[in-house]
Amino acid sequence: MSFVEQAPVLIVILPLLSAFLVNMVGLINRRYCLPFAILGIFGSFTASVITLIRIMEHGVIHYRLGGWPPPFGIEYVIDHFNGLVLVTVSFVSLLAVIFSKESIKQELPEKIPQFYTLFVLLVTGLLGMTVTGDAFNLYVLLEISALTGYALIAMGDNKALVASFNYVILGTIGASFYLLGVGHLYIMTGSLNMANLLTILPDLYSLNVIFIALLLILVGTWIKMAFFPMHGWLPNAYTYAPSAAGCLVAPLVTKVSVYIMIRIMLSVFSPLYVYSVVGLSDTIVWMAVIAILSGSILALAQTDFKKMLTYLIVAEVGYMVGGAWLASSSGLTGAILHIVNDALMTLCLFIFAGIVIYKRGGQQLQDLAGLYKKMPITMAAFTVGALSMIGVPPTAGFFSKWYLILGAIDAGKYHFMAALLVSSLVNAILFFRVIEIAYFEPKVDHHGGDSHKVAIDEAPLSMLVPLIIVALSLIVIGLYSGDIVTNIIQHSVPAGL
Amino acid sequence: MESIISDYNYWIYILLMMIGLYAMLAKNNLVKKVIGMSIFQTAIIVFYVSIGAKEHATIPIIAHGHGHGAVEAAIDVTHYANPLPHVLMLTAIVVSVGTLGVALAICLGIYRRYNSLEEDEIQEQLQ
Amino acid sequence: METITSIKPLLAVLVSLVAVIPIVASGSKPNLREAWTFLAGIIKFGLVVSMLPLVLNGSVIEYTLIEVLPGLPIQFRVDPMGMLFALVSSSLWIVTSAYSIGYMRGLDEHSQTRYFSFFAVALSATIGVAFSANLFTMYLFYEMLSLATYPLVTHHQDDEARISGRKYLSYILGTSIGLVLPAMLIIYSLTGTLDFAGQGILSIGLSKSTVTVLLLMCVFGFAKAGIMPFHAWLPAAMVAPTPVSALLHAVAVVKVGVFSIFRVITGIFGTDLLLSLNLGTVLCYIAAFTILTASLIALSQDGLKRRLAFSTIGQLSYIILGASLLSPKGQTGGLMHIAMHAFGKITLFMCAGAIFVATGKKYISEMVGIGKRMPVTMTAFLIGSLSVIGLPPTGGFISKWFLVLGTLEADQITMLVVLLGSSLLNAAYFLPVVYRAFFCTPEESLFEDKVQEAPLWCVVPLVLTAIISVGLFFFPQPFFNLARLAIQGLSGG
Amino acid sequence: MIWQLDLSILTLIVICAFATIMVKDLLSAAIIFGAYSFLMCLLWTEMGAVDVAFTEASVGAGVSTVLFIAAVHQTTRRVGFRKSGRGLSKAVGLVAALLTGLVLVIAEKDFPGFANPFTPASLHVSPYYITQTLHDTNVPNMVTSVLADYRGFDTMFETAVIFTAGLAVIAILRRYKKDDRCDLPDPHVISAGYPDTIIRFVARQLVPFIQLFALYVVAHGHHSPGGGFQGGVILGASFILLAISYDSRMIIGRMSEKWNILLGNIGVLIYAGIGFLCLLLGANFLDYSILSKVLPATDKIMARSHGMLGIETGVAIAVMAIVVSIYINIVSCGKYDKDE
Repeated sequence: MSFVEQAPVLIVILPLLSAFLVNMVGLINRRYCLPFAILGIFGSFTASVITLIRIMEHGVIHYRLGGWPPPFGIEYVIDHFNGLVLVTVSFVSLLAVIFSKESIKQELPEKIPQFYTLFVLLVTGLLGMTVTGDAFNLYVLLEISALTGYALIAMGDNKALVASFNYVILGTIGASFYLLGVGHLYIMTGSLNMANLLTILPDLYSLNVIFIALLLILVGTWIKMAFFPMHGWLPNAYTYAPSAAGCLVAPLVTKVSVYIMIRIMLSVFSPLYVYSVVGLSDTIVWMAVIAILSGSILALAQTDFKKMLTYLIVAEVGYMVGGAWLASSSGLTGAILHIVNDALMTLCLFIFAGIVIYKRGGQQLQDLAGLYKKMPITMAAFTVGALSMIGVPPTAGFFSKWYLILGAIDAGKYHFMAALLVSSLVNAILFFRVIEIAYFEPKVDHHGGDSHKVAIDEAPLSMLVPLIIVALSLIVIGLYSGDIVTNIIQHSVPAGL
Repeated sequence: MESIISDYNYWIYILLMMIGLYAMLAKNNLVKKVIGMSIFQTAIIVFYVSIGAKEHATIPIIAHGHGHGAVEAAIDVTHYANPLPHVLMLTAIVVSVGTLGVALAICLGIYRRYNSLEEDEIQEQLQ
Repeated sequence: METITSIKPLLAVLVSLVAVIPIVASGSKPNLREAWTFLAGIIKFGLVVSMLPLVLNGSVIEYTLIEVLPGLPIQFRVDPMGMLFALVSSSLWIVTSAYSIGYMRGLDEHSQTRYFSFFAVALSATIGVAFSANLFTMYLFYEMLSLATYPLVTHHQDDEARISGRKYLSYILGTSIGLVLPAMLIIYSLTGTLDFAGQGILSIGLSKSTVTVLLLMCVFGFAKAGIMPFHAWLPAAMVAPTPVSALLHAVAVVKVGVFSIFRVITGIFGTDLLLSLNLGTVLCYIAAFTILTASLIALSQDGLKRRLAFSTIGQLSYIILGASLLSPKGQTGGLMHIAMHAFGKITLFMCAGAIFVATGKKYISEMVGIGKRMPVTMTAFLIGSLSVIGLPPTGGFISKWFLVLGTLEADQITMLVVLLGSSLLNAAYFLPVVYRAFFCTPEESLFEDKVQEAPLWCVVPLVLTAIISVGLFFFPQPFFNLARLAIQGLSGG
Repeated sequence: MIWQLDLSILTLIVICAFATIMVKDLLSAAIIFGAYSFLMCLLWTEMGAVDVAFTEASVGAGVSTVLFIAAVHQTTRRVGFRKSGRGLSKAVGLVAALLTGLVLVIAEKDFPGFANPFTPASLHVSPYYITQTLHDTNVPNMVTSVLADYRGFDTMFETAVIFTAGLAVIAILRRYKKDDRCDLPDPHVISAGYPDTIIRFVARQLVPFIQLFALYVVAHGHHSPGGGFQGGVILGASFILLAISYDSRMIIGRMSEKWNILLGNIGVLIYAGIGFLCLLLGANFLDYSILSKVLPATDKIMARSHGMLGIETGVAIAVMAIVVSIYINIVSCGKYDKDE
């Protein structure tokens, strides 16, 4: 067996196997859980990186599971797009699992084995959804990630249970709509393989049923990604989840759903169909505008720091959906780049929130008071994340916003550009409010001199290191976004746009 | 007559879907919502299995007597129901029972903390 | 015109950024910490000066750091215009650092390490703006400067600082995100480039309304230039410690604003395009309005720093006016005014700070008779005032002279009147201060005999800048040559 | 297919669905839902989907109903009246349902006729399975061969889904400490039911037969309806039967939590492990044909058949353990009787 050749399947299998190992060693001693979880995710990360490099050298990789040729068997298809998303997902999970060590000891000391098993299974589900080229296989993994997500969120406090229940109901509706959409495609074509569907469908473009299949899949993924106004489940679920779970769920679940939407748009239906044949672009971009504005405004109204972040996720989803539907190559590039950037930004902010909860025991804005003195390194990393959310160069967030706005201009959709700018300004207000609280309070003497010092009290290294890494990666990715776009994303954006 | 029957199966799945969706969104009781969810999921199963049905076809198991590799040529495709939707729906059933288990577990957790299964009463306590 | 590739511009930008590390590391040893600041300042100045001969010979130094977006690199280019600005900022940083030591220690301020660190970052950003080769790089450093100066403006961390900080950021960030960013993207979308070119990049047959909208977005978007109505942050930001006001709000921050506008007008829109669309006059009137209004408001201010702030707002618009005249002489004058005003105004700010350190007084009405107690400081103040008013024998006269010539060259008689009128107003709000400081009866004097000059660290720098202000009247060549070369480059290229 | 039968079953199904939503007593709702599932099971059989019917019978009509009843037992039978916001949520539900219905009806217009043997779904892809299953895998039950081989990767994750669900239930409900933070009344102790000798005796006698049948279902899945999943559920059901007729403590005594979890893991690991073994031997993941290298006296085709048997066993073990685990956790509300 060659590791490189089998890497596509190992991306998913290594975390899957490690999930069971984590669970079993947890029966012996729960301290053994974390190393196995890290090992599994790290293996997956390595495999993802190897795969991405191979794609950049040799092009799209196909992997037949069970050796069966498509469309009879299930096939993994990895191109530049999902190669990039795979690396992002595994990288974010790796940082999140390292972060979880101390946090989970504090919040859920008794359920460590269950937590890590579910955690790794969620990662498996997300990676599996990203890597597959089969519409039904995607559904199964969607459900794995959904079930683990429900459980991880429900492990939080009392409010988390209610939030999780709403998530179960809406999440099931979303997944079922997706399945129903796939069913509509199946009844008309007899195939479940995405590439196969892409070749069969053009003959059927004139039928209503194909349009409705697209609609069902879109609504399904929109519910999963909390696209306004289908976002009802998200804020509470992510706010009250255990912080370690939040660090995994919040950055990735919505982003992978966006990936699915774009994948279905491009690889099952064609750009020609989604942008030209069905006249949905205008409507959806308007919906995205509303999503961005409502998310931003609702975020302004929050006093709970984590809840504020969750509304920002709702707004960011609007960015990506809007970008994907601008029907311009810059817009699509921006949406894809934003999947990567937003995952990292959200991770940065949620790790920060986790550290605050760990240290201060609360997540209200007022709990952040005076943090610049006490935790300068944490706050520096947070500031980078915040600037990225606002879109200040050279952080990553600026560049995806750049492409999105450029796409809006190219497509002549100036209302989308305006929404992006307004959201940037709102983000600036939101984060400078946070920074102000952390910078000013509690009150210090004006002229106390340097003798007046507050003891520095940083979080444990296992929390701090992931935060620093993700903050640095935001800058590095920002600086190299030109390379990422030309070498990776450009290959995934259809030429005709 | 035949056309009505052919529609009938699909009509029913749509009807079940609507019942389930309504229950999930409009019902106040959490267990009722969960029941709605199960109905919703079975509706999809009805849809898929209906795709696989063929008139005058038998179950998708090749009758005994067909030896190994000997008589493949004789297998008539229209003679057997389409097995693929069945396989997919086996998976879907498993998924739905998994979701059911988790949903009920959450319901129990909620009941233990709020002493109620009614959504409005829980919301009241949350505020 | 020769183009040389050299890493020096990057080093010049980075040196103060890197200096933050030793500054923070030696936070507990103030003397060592300040030594690092000086070292960085001197290296930076040295790097800038070492490039001066090349630039004066007509060469351009370029360095491309990384191509962040296709066709849109982070790129530095040292040309005469950037050189002029970099020279002013980097030389004044050294002076201000010395002054900062006197001021901050004199008042026993808290968090001095943070103060010096962000000061260094702000300088990096300033030089970055000066050396930017395209609008994108400039925007990057512009934003970096906005953020790096926030902790400086709010240094006192009290309620007043909080409110001012909010105002500062909302004006600066609001305009840059809300106006400059979209303008930049639209320009990029239209032309596919953001490079500063001699004759602009927008002469591609756009409609007048498009160009007008873009121009206004850029001019108002760079709110650091303090064009009304986006000027209110500047007086508010005066809550900062005086060295911050001195360097950042007389030199670095505000000049970054006008410099950016200057760059955009010449390098993106291009003089010819604006002339052909007759948009220069519009800008002239905007600038003229700000000049006169700010001067009038300055008259009514009692807080010395606030009066200086409004004076700055007016003077900044001189530079904008110079650029908008779209005539070689006027633009030369505008560019030179960046330098001349910087030296004059920094002297005034440092004087205000020295008075505060020595007496704790902030208001002009409290300063009657102070000239007798602090003669050196107040003499420097007089020189600074003359320079800002534009009277010989100070550098301010030279730049104003060219501005006046520019108005004639451009046939803008109204602007000539505005310039002269505002000079009178300048005189009206500065000279009484000096007069009352020196000429009063002993009974009127509000100061005891024991009031002394501020510490040496404070006084020496302001004397130095005052001397330079006078010196520039007699030897304006370095800046004049740079400005001339810059303007030649525009028409020649 | 008999359309009269089809029609009447469907009508009954709709009636049941209405009833279970409308009825005011949750226990009744659970029972009616059981009937609904059973009717579904008849419908599947009638449409020729015997494997689906088998699964529906064991899962839908069996385990689901038991879980519902257990949950209702732990909470309340009462369905209250909504006091506030009734109109809004009803309106939302109604609009969503009608909109979905409308859209689906429009789509339905384009469907090829029901039970038509010449629809795209019957002409593309699926004929391959029907004609090639014997040739490729020597498994006459094509549902099994598609499930465990052609689309075996789906099934592996299907098993992972059920494992996840079991673990999720533990993660949500399980309480290890005696004094946890919750101050609401402790759950009903289900073991405190009255002992009924007849029921206990009959259940006890039945269990071995049920388990034997379950093993047959697993082992004979290649040739008849059934397979790992159905067999596993039946195995689990046999334990649940004991737990109901005696008390859950008895099951926990025989299948401790640790063992349960371990079995669940082992089951899925057998599946994933066989797949991984194929990979180690040099083929793609889950390509059983390579197993002929290690299995004595098997050609590639038989290796596929044996591979499927192996993974079916794994599925059965995992499903059994998880079904029991879910039941115990729900019925004891996470606080095993044994802990007290």
